[in-house]
Amino acid sequence: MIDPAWVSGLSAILFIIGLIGVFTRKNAIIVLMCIELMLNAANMQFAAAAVHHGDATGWVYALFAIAIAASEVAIGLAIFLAVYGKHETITLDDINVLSN
Amino acid sequence: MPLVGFPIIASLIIMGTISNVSEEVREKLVNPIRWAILLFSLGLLGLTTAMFYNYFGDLNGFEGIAFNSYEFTARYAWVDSLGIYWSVGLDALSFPMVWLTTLLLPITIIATWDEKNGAYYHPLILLMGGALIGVFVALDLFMFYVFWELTLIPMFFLILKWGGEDRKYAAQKFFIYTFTASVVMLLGLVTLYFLQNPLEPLAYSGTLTGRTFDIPELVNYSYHANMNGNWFLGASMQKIIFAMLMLGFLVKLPAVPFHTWLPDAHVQAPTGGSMLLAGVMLKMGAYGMFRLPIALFPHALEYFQLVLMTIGMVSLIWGSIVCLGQTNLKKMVAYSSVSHMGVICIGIATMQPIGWAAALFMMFAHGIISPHLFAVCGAFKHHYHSMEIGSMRGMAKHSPWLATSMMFAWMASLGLPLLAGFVAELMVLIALWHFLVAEGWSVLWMVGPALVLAVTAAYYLWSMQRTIFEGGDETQPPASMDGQPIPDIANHEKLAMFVLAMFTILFGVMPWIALDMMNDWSIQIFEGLIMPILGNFNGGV
Amino acid sequence: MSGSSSSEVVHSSMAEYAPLIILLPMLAMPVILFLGKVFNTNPTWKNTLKEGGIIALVAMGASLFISLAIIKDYLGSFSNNGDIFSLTWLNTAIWEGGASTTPISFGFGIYIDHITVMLLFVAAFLCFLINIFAIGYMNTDPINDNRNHRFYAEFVLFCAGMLGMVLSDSFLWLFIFWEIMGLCSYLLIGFYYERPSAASAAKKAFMTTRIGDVFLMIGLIMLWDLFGSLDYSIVFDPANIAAVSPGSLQMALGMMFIGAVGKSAQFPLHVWLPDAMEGPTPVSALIHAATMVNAGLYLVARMFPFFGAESMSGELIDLAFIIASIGGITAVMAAGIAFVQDDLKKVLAYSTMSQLGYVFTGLGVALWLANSLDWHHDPAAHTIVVVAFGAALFHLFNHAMAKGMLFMASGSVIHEVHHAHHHLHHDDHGDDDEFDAQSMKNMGGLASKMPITATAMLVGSASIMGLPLIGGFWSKEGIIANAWRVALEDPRFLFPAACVLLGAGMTGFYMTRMWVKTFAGKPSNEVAAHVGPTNSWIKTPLFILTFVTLSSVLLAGMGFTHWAPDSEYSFLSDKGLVDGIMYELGHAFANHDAFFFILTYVAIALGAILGPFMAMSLFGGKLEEGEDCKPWFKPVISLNNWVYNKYHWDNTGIATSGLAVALQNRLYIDKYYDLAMVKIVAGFSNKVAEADTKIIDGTVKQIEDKSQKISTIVRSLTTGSARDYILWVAIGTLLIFFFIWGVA
Amino acid sequence: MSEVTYIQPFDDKFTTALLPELILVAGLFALIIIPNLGKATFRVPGTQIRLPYFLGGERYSLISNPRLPGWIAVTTLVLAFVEVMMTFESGLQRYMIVSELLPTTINGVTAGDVLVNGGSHILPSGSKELLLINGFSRLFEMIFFGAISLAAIASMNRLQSFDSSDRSTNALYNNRRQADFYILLLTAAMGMAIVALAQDLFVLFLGLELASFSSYVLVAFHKESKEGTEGGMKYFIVGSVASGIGLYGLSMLYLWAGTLQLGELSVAFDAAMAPQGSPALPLIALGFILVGFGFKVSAAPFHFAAPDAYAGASSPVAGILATASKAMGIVGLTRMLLIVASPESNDGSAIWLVALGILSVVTMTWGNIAALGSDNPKRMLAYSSVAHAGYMLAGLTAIGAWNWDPKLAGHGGDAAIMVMTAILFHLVVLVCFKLGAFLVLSILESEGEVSKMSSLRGLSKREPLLAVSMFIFMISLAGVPPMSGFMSKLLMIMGIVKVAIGNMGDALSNGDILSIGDAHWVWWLALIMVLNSAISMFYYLRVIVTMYFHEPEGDRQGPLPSGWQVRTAIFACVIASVFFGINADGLIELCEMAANSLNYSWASQ
Repeated sequence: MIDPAWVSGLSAILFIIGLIGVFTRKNAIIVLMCIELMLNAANMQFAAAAVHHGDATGWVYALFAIAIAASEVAIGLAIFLAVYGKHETITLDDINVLSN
Repeated sequence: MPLVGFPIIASLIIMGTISNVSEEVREKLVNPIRWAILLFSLGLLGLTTAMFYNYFGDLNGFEGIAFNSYEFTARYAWVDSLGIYWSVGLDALSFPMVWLTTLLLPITIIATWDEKNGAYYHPLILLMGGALIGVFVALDLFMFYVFWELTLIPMFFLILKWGGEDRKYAAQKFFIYTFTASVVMLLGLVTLYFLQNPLEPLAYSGTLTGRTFDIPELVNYSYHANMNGNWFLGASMQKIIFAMLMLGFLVKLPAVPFHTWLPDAHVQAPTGGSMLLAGVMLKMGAYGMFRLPIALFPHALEYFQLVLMTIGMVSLIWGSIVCLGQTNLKKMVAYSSVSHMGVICIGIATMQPIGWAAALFMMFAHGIISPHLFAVCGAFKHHYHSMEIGSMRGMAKHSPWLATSMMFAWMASLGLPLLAGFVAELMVLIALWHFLVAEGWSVLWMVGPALVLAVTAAYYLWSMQRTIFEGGDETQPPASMDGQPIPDIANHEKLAMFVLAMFTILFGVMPWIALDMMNDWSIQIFEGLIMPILGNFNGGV
Repeated sequence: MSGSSSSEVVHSSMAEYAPLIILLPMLAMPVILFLGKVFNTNPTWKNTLKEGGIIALVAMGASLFISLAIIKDYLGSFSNNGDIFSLTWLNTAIWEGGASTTPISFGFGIYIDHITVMLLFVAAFLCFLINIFAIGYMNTDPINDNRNHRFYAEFVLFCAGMLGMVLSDSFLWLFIFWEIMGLCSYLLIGFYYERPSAASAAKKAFMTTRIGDVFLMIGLIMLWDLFGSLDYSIVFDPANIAAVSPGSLQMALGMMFIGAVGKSAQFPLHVWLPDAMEGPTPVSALIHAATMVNAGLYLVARMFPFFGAESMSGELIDLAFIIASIGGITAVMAAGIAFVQDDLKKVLAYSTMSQLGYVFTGLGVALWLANSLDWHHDPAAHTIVVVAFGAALFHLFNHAMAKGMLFMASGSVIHEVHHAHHHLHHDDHGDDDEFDAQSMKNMGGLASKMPITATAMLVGSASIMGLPLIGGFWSKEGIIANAWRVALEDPRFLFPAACVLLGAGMTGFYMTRMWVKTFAGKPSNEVAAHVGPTNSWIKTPLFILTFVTLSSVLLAGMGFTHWAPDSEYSFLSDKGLVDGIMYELGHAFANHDAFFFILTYVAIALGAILGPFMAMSLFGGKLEEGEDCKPWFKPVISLNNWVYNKYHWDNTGIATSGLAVALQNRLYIDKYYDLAMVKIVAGFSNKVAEADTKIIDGTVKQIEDKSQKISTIVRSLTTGSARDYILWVAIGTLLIFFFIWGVA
Repeated sequence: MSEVTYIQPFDDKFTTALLPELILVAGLFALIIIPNLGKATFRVPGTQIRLPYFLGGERYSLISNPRLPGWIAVTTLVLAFVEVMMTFESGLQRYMIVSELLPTTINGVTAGDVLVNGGSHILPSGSKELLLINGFSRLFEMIFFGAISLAAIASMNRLQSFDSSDRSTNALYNNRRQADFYILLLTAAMGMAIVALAQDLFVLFLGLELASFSSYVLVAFHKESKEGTEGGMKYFIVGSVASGIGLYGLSMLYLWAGTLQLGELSVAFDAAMAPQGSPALPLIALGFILVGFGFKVSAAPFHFAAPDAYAGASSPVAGILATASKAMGIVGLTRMLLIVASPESNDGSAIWLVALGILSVVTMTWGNIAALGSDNPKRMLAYSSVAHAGYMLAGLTAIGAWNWDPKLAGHGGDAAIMVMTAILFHLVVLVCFKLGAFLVLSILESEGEVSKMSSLRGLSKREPLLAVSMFIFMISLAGVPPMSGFMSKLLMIMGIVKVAIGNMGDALSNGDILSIGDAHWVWWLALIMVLNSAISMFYYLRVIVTMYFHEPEGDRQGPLPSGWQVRTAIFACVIASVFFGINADGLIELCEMAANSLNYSWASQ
């Protein structure tokens, strides 16, 4: 069995990749994916912690978080679609009607 | 106390009602409304005059009331948890101001009888009056602050809706400037509030905080805490809170260098607004000083005496010299207010009963004279469409009433004997000199007021020469008149100015009517508060 | 008013009515103003009531009557000095340390002593006469259409101010009435408000006196601080005086003296007086002769008890010297300027300044004597002091009478010249009128046309010049003599003494010049040739005053030169009138002391002979052929003619010399004052006003602007790109870590 | 503690305890079902018998009104709101809903189990506390439901609707969206209610996400406009990142403590915060979670998406974001900072004191400065909302400092309650005037774009009552007496000063010389706060000046489109804004009660 610490470390790496990804990538879809990456990092951590503490709640948390991530993707894509409908792009830098 | 509530409620109801009726109906309602408001304010004046006659202004010499005791008090719980009460009362400090406010209300209404949009204007004046009275009768810090800020709102609208060209800027500046100072004051009040920590909780304390906002209680408490060389709240805290409160009051006064909101506000304000602003609103600053920092922190007052004296002197001199450089009539008069408020500051800084009585009388006298000044300025603007000195000359010929009024007001303001302002100036000078000699300060301090006496005459005379006099040459009448015949002021303006003039003479010839109670108040606070606490610090030649 | 009668001295029953002297004119003012406003063009108002002139006259008459009644009661004995009654006006308190405050109060009351009586008579009497004159003068001047009520209202208020100042029982109320007078003089000088020159003159008058008043006020406050009161009864109490420090007292009195300098138009605050001739002539008579300028003299005279107090002996002589010197300087300077003035009224104005200078010198030396000599115990010294003081006061009296008369006479001349001009040219009087009715260049030879006026002028001039036996002679000799007496003791006084002696000759010159230029010689133009006699409103006061001036020998005999309290030789005392006159004559012309004997004759030679001689040699001459004049003019005209013809010399060189030009320009003092006002005061105030806008308000505006700019910068961080927003979230996260870690 | 009744889901008291939430659930169902009721029938195969099954088909005339969803939602929300109010009115009954609760009769008590409900029930050791119904959570529910019901009322005439006889695609489409909008409002309310009640951080997070997702969609609801979609997208992306960070923080916290129960975390924190050094994990977690909630309260620098979202969303929605959503963030912060990482856990002051203090100063200053020059009224209000978040954070900071002075023992809890009262009061009255201001803009919006200050021009002439309302909202936002905004600001200052000064009064009466330097530095927060409110005066006044000074511009003349619903809502806001300023006593007591119930340990100290 893998030491939960390794899993935690992996999740930290994933989280950082995700975080860096969200503010370096321009395409909204990729950004969404990076966000998912961050959520998944949390999921892994929950799972690892559940193992670590021998507490099943962590898995429940992870499951719920997956559900949240799923709905987030659904909403996100819906919004991006609407954005594309009006702006005809989903490049984040080009969508700046609102500023200042 | 009906003095506060009624005007505010009445005016709010009137304004609420008229905003819902059509334009035509509103036009028709203007006359009934202003008559109703005039009668109402005259009723208030009658009420306060009755108080004056029966109690404060006993013509055989004011009997006197003990320090920190109030008449006509009423107290109702307002916010229990914080110890906030609707607590009102009058003493000889606040009463003259209340009377003055009730006097100026009908006069302002009469003087600006024809102001456009009268259905809103006159109720707004009444609202202003109610808020001002509220400031003066409040015996609760919270209530005091609430009314203190409440006065800003009607004045803001008076300037914004009825003001001159640049009214937008002036109204905002007025509001923000004084608001900024007063929030600092608020923080000072709150800090003071939580620093009170008597062994027994004071009366009227809040259930949540265990502290009180009640001014008489606080004064009483600070009195005992200040005794025996101790400083209420400790030396450092007392100074800090004193400074924070004074900042609020000095800006309102206004003292140089916090005065620049005043000329802008005055120049842009409508006549009625200016009259109330100069007549009563500026006095709120001086009133506040007496009511709070002085009564609570005599040690700090002593500590800041030099600062206060300097501020007073600088205001006095700076204000008057700037006056000399003005070409705008109203601006000049506004700066003269700065100068006169400096006199009040000096009177306070002398820490002499005569100086304080003089400051109080100056508040009162300036409260009668300055509305007159601004009424004249308003009429000038109204009739000649210009505020520039020299744009309209020879008023003595074509507008003898206005010329006479102007001359009278100007003379009153420059401190002509037997008019109200002189008594105050004389007493301040006496107090200052006595203080300087007794305290061993340099007599060079006297140079300032002396200079100002001359400079004041100079700018007033200069402006009169270019308005009342001359006018025989072909540059008159000016282009701004568009060839119209030059009218004299209307009857209602005459009436208002005449009444003000009569009161100026009355209080100039018989100053003791008002001075007795002020003097009594000063002596009471000295014998009751200052001397027991500060002991022998002052005087002792 | 609270308070009650407080004095134990028994008074004249008339004294109870003394407040009416002030109140009647004061109350007449609103009445006249109101009626004048309402019935402006009503014929009854205009013709019968003379636009309020009659109401004023009634008020002034009543005042004069009460005044005379009081004076009569007081003339018998001077012992009833002091308060008639006093009322408290201000109650307040000071704190001098210690356990309680000290109540202080300022009251109002009536105080009558010998100085009061003197001034009361001068003021009430002259105000009344000038009122009569004004009715004749103002109401016939078409330029005054429908505004004379304003004149009378201001006039009566002015009179009330003067009378109040004289009667009040404290320096405070003296100051209050003093200021009221100042206001009225402002209004009266600016009566012709539409003339820029009048407006500016009014302003100048008020402003200049105001500067003096500021010092006076400070002086009063210093005095108050020394005595704790300003009531005469307290400050004049020798016991109280003994308790104060002489140095402080001298400072206080010196400050007060500056006030007097302003009011009495002495150097260097004299500049307002000549300009003030812009007012109507009755105003000139009132302000410059009879009343207002005397206020300063009155104030200095009031200081006598301080100088006379034993405890102050020798301590206040510096101030006395200053007073005398200021008087001396003014006397010579004003006389010099009067040499070159062509404006009739201006000559008189400078003459006024000059004569007031005499009085100041007289007062200065009297105060010096009172302060140095042991006059409380030494009877000889006592006499010297009393005579010196009396001489100064008597000169005040004489000058007031003579100058009042001269002004009214000059007014009469101007009035008639003006009329003649209009009559001749039939043009509308307008401001574009180039003709100057006041210039002596437009006169000449009027002696035959205006006999009463010319007589009055003659007598008045003689009085001012100090022609022996007439009016001013007595007092002027006394002043000169005493000045020299002091100069012998204190060499500093040589300066004022020399000034007054020189001034005597100069007076002789300019007064003669004025008279001969106006009345002698040939009419200088067509207008002067058509001047007619004047009306009876104008003649009456001239007539009365001529009589008073001529009778001054009687007055001198009655003891006017000894016008001081507790004189062993008081008014109408046991000596009797004839003895008195003899005594005076002997004293004047046959002084036992050789120095004073010579001095007297030198003064006479200068003032009555040399000065007039020089003037006559330059101006005047014979009347127009066929013109007849009153017999008493004939010697004068003839003398003039003789001197003129025999000794006439060309003075062009002198008249165009630098000094003369400087004199014509009033020694450039006005110019430099104006320059100072414009360059320094106005410049400075403009700079300050600019600083107020730029720096103080500028800071506020800067804050506003800058905050807007910062706002723009801050808002520009919200770029609109979601990526940047996320970057900020990341940065924020790091910062939070940093701070949490930092603490932990 | 003992007053709290422990129940497990679907106990008999469950319905009573969660009645407001159940009302919402019922409303949700109603919203979904009722608009779909119709004359649909089902033909029994093979027969001609048509059995009606009511879903679909031709709608009944009664429910064909396109405004019906609005009415349902408003009714539901108002009912829930009233229910919350009723619970206050009838003496608040406190419930704790736990995952498992055993009657004592069945099992004996084992180690770790706790006897609850007067000893009649056992709380087994594995049982989780899920939802707590007490004054604090009820007060927040009141805020949420109140704000959302006002927004719902105001939206009723905002969404385009067509007569049901109009069968065009556009009409059908728009009428259909009515239901969607209100469903989202209800789910948002639901999520917020869960946040208020949650006793487990993950439950709280779930509620937060439910509310957030609803609000993302609500912001982007007007997908016909560029601004709407763009605002929604930015809000979504930044919000997702923030909540991702928050969730990661939660996972770390869980990794550290093995639980996300508030009570247990608090104990763990108390134990871990030792003077010699604290473990890193919980501090990192704390930082992450702070970011997650910081976004919700729009604290700088996590606020960037907020102005864009406010500007893009319709005004009532922006109003919800500025009030209810912010209150939700405050709940989260309160739970995290005051319960979990509570100041008691550290000697002197809380571990997050400095960080939060700096955050609050940056937030209020940034918000005010940015608002100064903003020419878009909605963005201006957004920035002002940032500033208000800063004020509340300052209050929270002060609570963190409340036991800074060892001499304060016995006094500090009072101060904390004072500040908490102030924050709660502020949140309540914020609903009145901030939402009110947005509602005024909403009326203007129904006329056309409101992206420039000039749109407000001449409002005093066009609609005097609206102008007066806006005026009251503005001065209330600025904190001018006697408006409720002043009262809230005063309370906040009082609370902060009370914390800062502590018992200096005692020292003073002992004659010690003290100066302002001896007070805790949070006093300066109060000073910065009052100065900031002075700065804020400037832009609030500009709105007033624009309304009263300038003439109406261009084609914007005459009265605005009517809409009695939104006007009613505004009127209610005005009344409340003034009422709570003039007569604040009742509300203060309510907030005090709620503050007391936040943390019983304060009151007992």
